[in-house]
Amino acid sequence: MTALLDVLLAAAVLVAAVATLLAPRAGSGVLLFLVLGLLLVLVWARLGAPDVALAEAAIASGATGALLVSAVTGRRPPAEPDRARRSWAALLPLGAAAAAGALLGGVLVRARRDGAGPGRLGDLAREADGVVSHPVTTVLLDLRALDTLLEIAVLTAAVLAALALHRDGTLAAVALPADTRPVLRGFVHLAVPLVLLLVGWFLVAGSSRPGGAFQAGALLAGAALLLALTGRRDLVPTGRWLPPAVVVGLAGFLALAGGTRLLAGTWLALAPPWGAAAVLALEAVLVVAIGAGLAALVLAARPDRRVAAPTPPADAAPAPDRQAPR
Amino acid sequence: MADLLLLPVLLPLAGAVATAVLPWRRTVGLTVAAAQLGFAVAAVVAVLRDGPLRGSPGGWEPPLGIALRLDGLGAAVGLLAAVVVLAVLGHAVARPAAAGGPSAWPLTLVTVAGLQAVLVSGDLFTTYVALELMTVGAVGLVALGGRRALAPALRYLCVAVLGSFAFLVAVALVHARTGTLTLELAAGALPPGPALGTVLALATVGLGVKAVLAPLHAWLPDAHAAAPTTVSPLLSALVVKGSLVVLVRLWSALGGHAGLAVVLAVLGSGAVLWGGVLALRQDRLKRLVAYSTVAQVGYLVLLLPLALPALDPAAPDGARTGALLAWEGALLLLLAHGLAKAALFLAAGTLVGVAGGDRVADLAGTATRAPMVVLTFGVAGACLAGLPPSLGFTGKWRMLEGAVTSGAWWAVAVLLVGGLLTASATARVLGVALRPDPDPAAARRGVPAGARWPALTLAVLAVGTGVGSAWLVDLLLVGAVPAG
Amino acid sequence: MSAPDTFLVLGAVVTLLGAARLLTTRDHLRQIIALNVAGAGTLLVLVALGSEGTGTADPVLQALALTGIVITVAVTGLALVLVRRVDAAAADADADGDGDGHG
Amino acid sequence: MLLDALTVVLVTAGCLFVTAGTVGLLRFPDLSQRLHALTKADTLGLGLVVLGLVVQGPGWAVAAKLGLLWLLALLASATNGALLARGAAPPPGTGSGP
Repeated sequence: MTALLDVLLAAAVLVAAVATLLAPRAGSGVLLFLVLGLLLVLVWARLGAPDVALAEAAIASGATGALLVSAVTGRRPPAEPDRARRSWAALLPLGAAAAAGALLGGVLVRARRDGAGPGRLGDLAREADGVVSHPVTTVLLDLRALDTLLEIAVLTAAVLAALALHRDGTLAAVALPADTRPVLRGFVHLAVPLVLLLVGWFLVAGSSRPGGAFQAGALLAGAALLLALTGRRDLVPTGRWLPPAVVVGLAGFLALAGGTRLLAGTWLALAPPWGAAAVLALEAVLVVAIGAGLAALVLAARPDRRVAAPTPPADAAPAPDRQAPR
Repeated sequence: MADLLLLPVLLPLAGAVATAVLPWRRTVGLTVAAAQLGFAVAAVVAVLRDGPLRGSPGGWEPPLGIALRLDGLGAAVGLLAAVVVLAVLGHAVARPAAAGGPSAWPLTLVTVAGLQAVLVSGDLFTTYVALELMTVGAVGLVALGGRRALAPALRYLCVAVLGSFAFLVAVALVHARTGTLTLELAAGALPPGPALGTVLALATVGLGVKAVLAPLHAWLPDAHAAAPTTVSPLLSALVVKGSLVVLVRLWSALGGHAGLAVVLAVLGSGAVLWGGVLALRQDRLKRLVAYSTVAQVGYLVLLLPLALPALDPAAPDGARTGALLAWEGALLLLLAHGLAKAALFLAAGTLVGVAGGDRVADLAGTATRAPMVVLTFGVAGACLAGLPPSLGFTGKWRMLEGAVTSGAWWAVAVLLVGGLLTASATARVLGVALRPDPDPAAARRGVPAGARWPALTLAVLAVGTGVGSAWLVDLLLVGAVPAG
Repeated sequence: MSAPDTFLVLGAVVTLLGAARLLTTRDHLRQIIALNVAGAGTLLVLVALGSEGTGTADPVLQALALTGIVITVAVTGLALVLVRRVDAAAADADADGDGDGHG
Repeated sequence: MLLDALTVVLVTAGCLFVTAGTVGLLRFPDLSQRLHALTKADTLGLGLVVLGLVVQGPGWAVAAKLGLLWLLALLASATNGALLARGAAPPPGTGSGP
């Protein structure tokens, strides 16, 4: 019986993916992508990966969905609608890609069957006495802490690159029309405290069950956006305090790395007595950084307000070296 | 031991955090660059003295933890990166307009950290994350070039991330087949077969996109034409090198693949010839230099087919020595290209500023106005073309020797014609620059000293290291599979 | 074909579909959606390799997939900011070009 | 045994309501009618499914979380419905809004 469900789910994901790729208008493409995201949450749950399911729902469908929808709503429709569906020019490469994908899948399946041996990484990770009890968080913040540090650096770099396109590196100049409809204001008064409670719960739960800093950060970004778009911009750091809020996660991780090197002698070595507390502190800082970062990415898509003289939006030199200074 | 591996990665990240928040961007940036040079020299000495450096952060030994490994090639490219970044930041301090604004500092340091993480990572997934870090930093830097640079930056981001996904599937395949993510442990455990072929094909496509391998290079010339002056050297001399280093390491660790080697031989030769011809026909200076990067990457990819016999122990001795020579020559060329191309781009950016236009025709008379910058351009061009006594010549000569002993005559032809094309492209620019000044009376903007010396030092280094390059060859062989 | 194998092949197919679509369309936003679909396919391959169909999947591969998701959202965020700027620049270019004053 | 039968009935009824909501979404001509169908049928369907699961007796904590889930879905769909409906003709003074 479950085999039938799996095939159905796989077929649904495939159809959703093809529909997302071949949607005539970008707007419907985005909405179909959200449907694909929700189906993927089911797939992760079916494959026994609750952490990835949570992250898919909170980040890949939530944050990416917010980014895509805000990009679509503020966009002039492109000059010629991309009649992708009818023209064979689009279907042929997709057909070839599907065939190549099936071949690649075959190689993957055979490799897995040949490679299946004892002492897989997962079993080792489960037995390793990491600092926290939940194996995925142990892998993320203890066994492979350097990967997570570099990944936080990627997120920080992406946000800094996005902010670099705005006047003096912050979002202070971005126009945010306050949507003060009473229904929305009432919703915000109810939802934001609840979301903040969930953020705290995810943060603490991360060390013992699926959850953790990334999912909590995405929720915090959602709450921050709700506040920013309904007139309570003062509560959300978009001006002078935005760059520090974005880099605080990376700074915290680097401080932890340096600290463990000086105290425990090895970079990123988390010993049991203080390890769990260090992980929790680090995750708290990561939540703030990911929340501020994702919210900044959504808001950074909006243009700066034009000052009197229409200076170019990016405050970099207008052209590479059109006129070298004296 | 892990200090020398992790400090060069974590310090630039700390520098990026500091420059993103604090106002003293120049002092922090320059001190971090100087420290990176110190670490690079220390790492080279350590690698020469007692072989590849190993370490595992968090105290978790591989296969569970992350394996860090710095071999000779990694230490050499690390030294190259430190020298180029110091010169580029010196140039940026002297001509702020060429740097693309205050946000260039944190993004440059992030890109440097990404490259250093790629060099020290012995774990395939950490390599993937490090490549992404380098890509995001580089895209941010290109986008600083103003309105014309946004579309190329977006194109580069989409294509590079797609390449990373291909590399990630290759990593997943290696993990599925060998049960480990550490390259050294996976090396012996992946038998030749469809899995190995797919891993190498996916990795070659994925990394080929980022390393500007011929048919996948479309994004580079546009990105260079619009990027600020100080970004182009980082892009061509460093970001491209990072992907090449990973490709060389993957090929040599997993044993290479005969069929794919033929494809790469064809693509590499095509890149050398086609890139050279296109470089000749460009009328914009920066695009000319960008296409010469595509040509030079063609040389470096020829390393994989030429060095294939060195990877399998069953090959006859004649082929093995030839392959070893080709391996050393190509890696010397990789270093020479890094130094010379950085000098070329810095000089080109300054010349565009002095001439007031980025077309080659606008350069008329710049020899009189900025003699040292044109001299730098000439010296760097000579090194790229492989004229003695430069490092490029030593590398190309060794590659020619290797090709001759292993009987790859097509490679000899490609190497010679490629050198000719690069030399003629440089000569064309010098010819225009040496023309008499069309309007000598017009007011001229002088070139600040800080913009002249960094590029010239890079060019002189490119020539100087060619003379006594024995230590460099020994360094490149440390921990390399063909030598083992 | 056990459940993880089905999703493994599905992941490979979705990845290549996303990649093919990205390379064949000129509209920037559609390219980014295709990039995300390819990313989702890659993660499908990763997690399906670590799952035995019953019980929880291999925590190492789950952590890798989590890292992949965060990197994909960071890249998508930066790409979308660039898309809006490219469209704005194109709009300004049209405005300067045909001088209809909007934008 | 009785509980299982009850669960099956409740969950099937829930699914029927959700399908009815979707059919309403496809068939009804204009925005407000579609919104009406969606918010009413889907939340009721979800409520029935949640009830069906709570009846299985998974313990108070899980039951409370399922209830919270349903309340959140109720809150979200009600707000979205009102905003979209009123969004069709936004009162003066609101900016472009999301």
